[in-house]
Amino acid sequence: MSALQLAFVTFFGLAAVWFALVVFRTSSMMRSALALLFSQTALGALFLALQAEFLGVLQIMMMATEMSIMAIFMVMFMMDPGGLGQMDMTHQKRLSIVAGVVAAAVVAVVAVLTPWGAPATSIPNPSEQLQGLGRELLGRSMLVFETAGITILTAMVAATAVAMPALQRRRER
Amino acid sequence: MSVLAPILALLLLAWCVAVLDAWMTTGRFRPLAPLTATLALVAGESLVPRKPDRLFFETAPILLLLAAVLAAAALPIAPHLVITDLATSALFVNAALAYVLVALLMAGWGPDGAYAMIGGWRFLGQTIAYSMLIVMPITAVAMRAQSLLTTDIVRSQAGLWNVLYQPLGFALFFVAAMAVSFLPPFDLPTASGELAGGVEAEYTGARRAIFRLGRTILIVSLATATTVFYLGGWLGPWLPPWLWSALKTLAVAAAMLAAGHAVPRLREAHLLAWAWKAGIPLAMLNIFLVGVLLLVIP
Amino acid sequence: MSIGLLLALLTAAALFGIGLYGALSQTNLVMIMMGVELILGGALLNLVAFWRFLHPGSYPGQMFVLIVMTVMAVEMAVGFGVAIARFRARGSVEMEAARELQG
Amino acid sequence: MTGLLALAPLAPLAAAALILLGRRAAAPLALLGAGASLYGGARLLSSVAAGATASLALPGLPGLPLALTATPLTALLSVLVATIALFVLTYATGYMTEDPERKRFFATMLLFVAAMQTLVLAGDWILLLAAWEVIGLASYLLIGFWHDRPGVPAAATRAFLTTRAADLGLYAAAFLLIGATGTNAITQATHPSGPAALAAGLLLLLAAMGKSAQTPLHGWLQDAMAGPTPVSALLHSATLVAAGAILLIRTAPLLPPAALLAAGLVGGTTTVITGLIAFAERDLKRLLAASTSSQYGLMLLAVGAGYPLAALLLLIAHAAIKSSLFLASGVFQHSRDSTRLDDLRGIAAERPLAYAGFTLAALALAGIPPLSGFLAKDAVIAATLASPRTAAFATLALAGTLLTGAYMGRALHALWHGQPHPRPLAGIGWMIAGLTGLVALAATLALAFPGIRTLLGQPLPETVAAKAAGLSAALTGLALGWLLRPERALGPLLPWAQRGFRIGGGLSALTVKSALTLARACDRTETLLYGGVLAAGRAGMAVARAAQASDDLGLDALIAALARGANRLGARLRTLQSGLIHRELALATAGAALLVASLAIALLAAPAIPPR
Repeated sequence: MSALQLAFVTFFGLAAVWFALVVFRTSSMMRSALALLFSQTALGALFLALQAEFLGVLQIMMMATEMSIMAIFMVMFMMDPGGLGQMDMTHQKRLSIVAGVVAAAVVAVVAVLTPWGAPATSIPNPSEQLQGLGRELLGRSMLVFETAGITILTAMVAATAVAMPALQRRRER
Repeated sequence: MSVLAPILALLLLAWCVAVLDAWMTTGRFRPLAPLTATLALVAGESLVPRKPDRLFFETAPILLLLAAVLAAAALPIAPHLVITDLATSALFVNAALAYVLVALLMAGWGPDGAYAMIGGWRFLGQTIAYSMLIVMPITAVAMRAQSLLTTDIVRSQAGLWNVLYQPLGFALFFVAAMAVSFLPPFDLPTASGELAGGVEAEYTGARRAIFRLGRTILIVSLATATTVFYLGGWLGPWLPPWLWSALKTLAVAAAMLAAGHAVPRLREAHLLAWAWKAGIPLAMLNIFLVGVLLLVIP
Repeated sequence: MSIGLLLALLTAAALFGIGLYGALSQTNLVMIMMGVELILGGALLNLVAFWRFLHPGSYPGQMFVLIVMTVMAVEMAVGFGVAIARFRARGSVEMEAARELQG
Repeated sequence: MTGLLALAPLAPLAAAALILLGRRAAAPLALLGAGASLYGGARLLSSVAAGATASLALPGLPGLPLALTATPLTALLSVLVATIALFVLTYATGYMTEDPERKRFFATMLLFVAAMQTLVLAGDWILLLAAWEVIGLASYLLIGFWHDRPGVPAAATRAFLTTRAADLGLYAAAFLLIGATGTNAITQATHPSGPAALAAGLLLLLAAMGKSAQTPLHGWLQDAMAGPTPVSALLHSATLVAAGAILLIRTAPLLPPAALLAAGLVGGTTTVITGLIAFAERDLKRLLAASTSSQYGLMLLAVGAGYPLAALLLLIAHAAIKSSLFLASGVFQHSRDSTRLDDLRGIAAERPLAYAGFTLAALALAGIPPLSGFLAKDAVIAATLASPRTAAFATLALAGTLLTGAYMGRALHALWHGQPHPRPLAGIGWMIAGLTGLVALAATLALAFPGIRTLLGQPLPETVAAKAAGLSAALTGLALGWLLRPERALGPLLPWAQRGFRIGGGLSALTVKSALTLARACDRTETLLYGGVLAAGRAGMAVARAAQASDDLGLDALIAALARGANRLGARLRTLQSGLIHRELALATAGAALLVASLAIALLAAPAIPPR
């Protein structure tokens, strides 16, 4: 891994963490949602730096729309979307902080102490990766992948159904 | 050089498109109009509205410009005239275009104005309508090229342009491209008549100039994308490749600008209904047809 | 032992911790979902890092990333479905007072 | 070969899809689908009989490919399923003539058949599980077919939940076997040994008990009569209920002796208890349902005795016999709009053809030579005699045979006597056609048995003692059933009978109470009239009472105690369940942390993974 790549990994990693922190530190819901968006985008860029080109581009693409939708829901459903009233929207704060810190610390300790072995030296180039992933998806893992597709479809139908009934009941009355 | 030339080309094309736009709306052909308009905007005062979300307000025009340029970056103007030649560049175009939405949302939220915000949210609805219609035709195009590389996609059309190979995909992509660049009849976020400019409304001076530039480059990017994906990119006899690309791109841009003037503005509810009930099934059909064609004709 | 892998894993650990904090501390359903998204983002990073540094020749790892992205999308869809239903019924998605699940 | 393998399950599936897509012609399409499936199965059987073996591997999970295989056993079962399905669907063409929901009916029936074919031909555990699940779903849809009638949804749900609960056994067994052998193929070469084999065997038995309605899980089958008659015919003979027995027959070579003993005991108990229930039953279809449990009990007994071939013969004979019984009872039901024996009195003169078919099938079921049932029963009894546990198994088998004769005799008697009041019936032609085919099959199937035995090449004991004992038990049973007049014994039960017209929700109460009263009344008549014969009868009644009592006191009390305990525990746990999302999330996090910690400890304690 070249020094430049390492620098990119560090930079985007820090960006992802920084934006993740902003998500819960800002009081404006819009900023919160967009901070999450940029955190995920930084993650996508980090994937690019890790030479997983397809996944990186996919992450950057998917998260943009996904988190924008998150933003509109935030503004729709929050009492104080602009964060102007400076309300406190948190609870059991100490427990949460302890849980978060302990979890991160444990994971970090495991990451540091585990002997991961020598890193791989030759990474397949992006077009090889694409082909390999395609063959994986339409070969051995087809069933798994199709299941994921069906799951998404089911979730779409289920979410619509959950969101609908009030309207229908009103009509039936 | 490899970066500078495409960017210059992009600016040049943007200039032409701006001239074209003005020509179509005002009926007068003034090749220097973009320069004078920009000078007027930059020289004018750039007002900041009351209680803005300053961060978003300042970032939005730049992000729009950036998204448009990044989308163009993955599109080749001539065989070697491309900024980044990613292996997944067709997908990358798409990823960059997704940030147009983010920019408009920020521009809508930033100035703390009702019209602007409504414009921003409207574009979100519009995105949900068009985004699948961008991805699915590109999928069919990539299927024919057996590659996500835009240069490969252009080369795959050497025998027959995709506009003839998959006309259905072209039609869908063309409409969706107009929706991405919020050209009429899809100009819901800016809706000059009813929203008084929408997301643009609160921008003045230099910020507005950047916003306008970003929008124009966005149109160029989408016209280039249409050219690359469906009209054989730089392919063509006699003329040099870059000139073919430029001519086709300008033609597509002109067609996009002209198409909007003839159709009334669509409500996004209708747009959503149309996109999901007709557009996406048609896009599926397109993918299916291309698949069959690929299997039948080796 | 690669410094790059370590950096990626530590970033993922930080994202996981922040996400967990968010999911536990927020009162609003949508904010809780954001925390979960961050946790899943950390998982994604771990998967990509392991693929890149330990098994670059094997693609099930990349496929797993796609599956986690699916899970994120599913979580969003179902979460927003619940949020809409709840907002219709209660006029709020604050979870502070939600006691329907009480046993 | 592989094409035929795919044809058997895919033809019904394709027909189902076409039915759903098309507007009309549901019945011809259904017949076509079943016919194509039968063609595939038959061709498969003929080529397998010629010595070929076929296997169709499908891409499945990584490292665990799905497979359809044709062995003599699976091909034979496939033919059986398709044949029964074809006749039942022929019958259903008439039966469902006037139902507006025909399309849904035929499509679901074909789904059922397709799933059963997949289950029968499945060569690996995962495909078997999938087919098993689809069968459960299809049976739920079919039992609840008339979902707007009172009580039907509840019956469908009960059937579904009971079988699903037992299905967990199959899941656990399949995962255990895959984990122990490292392959998901159902082969005998790699079967595990030791405690894993025993556990897997018992879990398989649990799954089979649920599907084949074995005691104490037999209750749902009687409720399942809420569905249309063709559904019952298919369900009892060749699909849902048969799936349990088929599972055990296919896996019998994998089972260790202890699991076999358990299977035999469960089967024997079931055959006696459900036989008694059938004898006390006053509804023809419910009587047949109880009889089904009883017959599958005999099959489990044969498997337990170590002769799955005997069980297979009985399964085949029973499939033809029981479906013809149901089809005939469906004709009766359409004639009188009821299936209660009281309402069906004297139907013999009114529907002579159907009654003749019913009689032939009943005699076959009871085990009268030369009908198919005789040879099958004889094989089962011979198997129990040859098993290491002759005393227990043979007694149970003979008691089961006796009871079979008794309840069939009783049903025949009830249908014979009484006033006919004929009226025309729509679609009777199709119904009789299906019925005739099946009865002919039931009567002549015995001719195929020697062929099956040579085809499968498994041992089967044969003794004259078994033949004699079986025949005499069957004849005694029939005589008892014919002579013991339920209507004379029914004196104190008359109010019950009148109320029974509206059965409502008290189905089980009705069953239990009527059985008890009937048993008591029978007992009295017996002592008065037939002193000599009746020592056996009294013993039977005592067992019946014991069974009811155990049901009432033992099981119910146990369940009540369980429920109380669960309630009390729940009340304590309630305090943990604040219903507040953040508390629950925190608890979930703690739980996950605990899990991860235990995993980590296990990993650290285990020997280190060698570096690659």
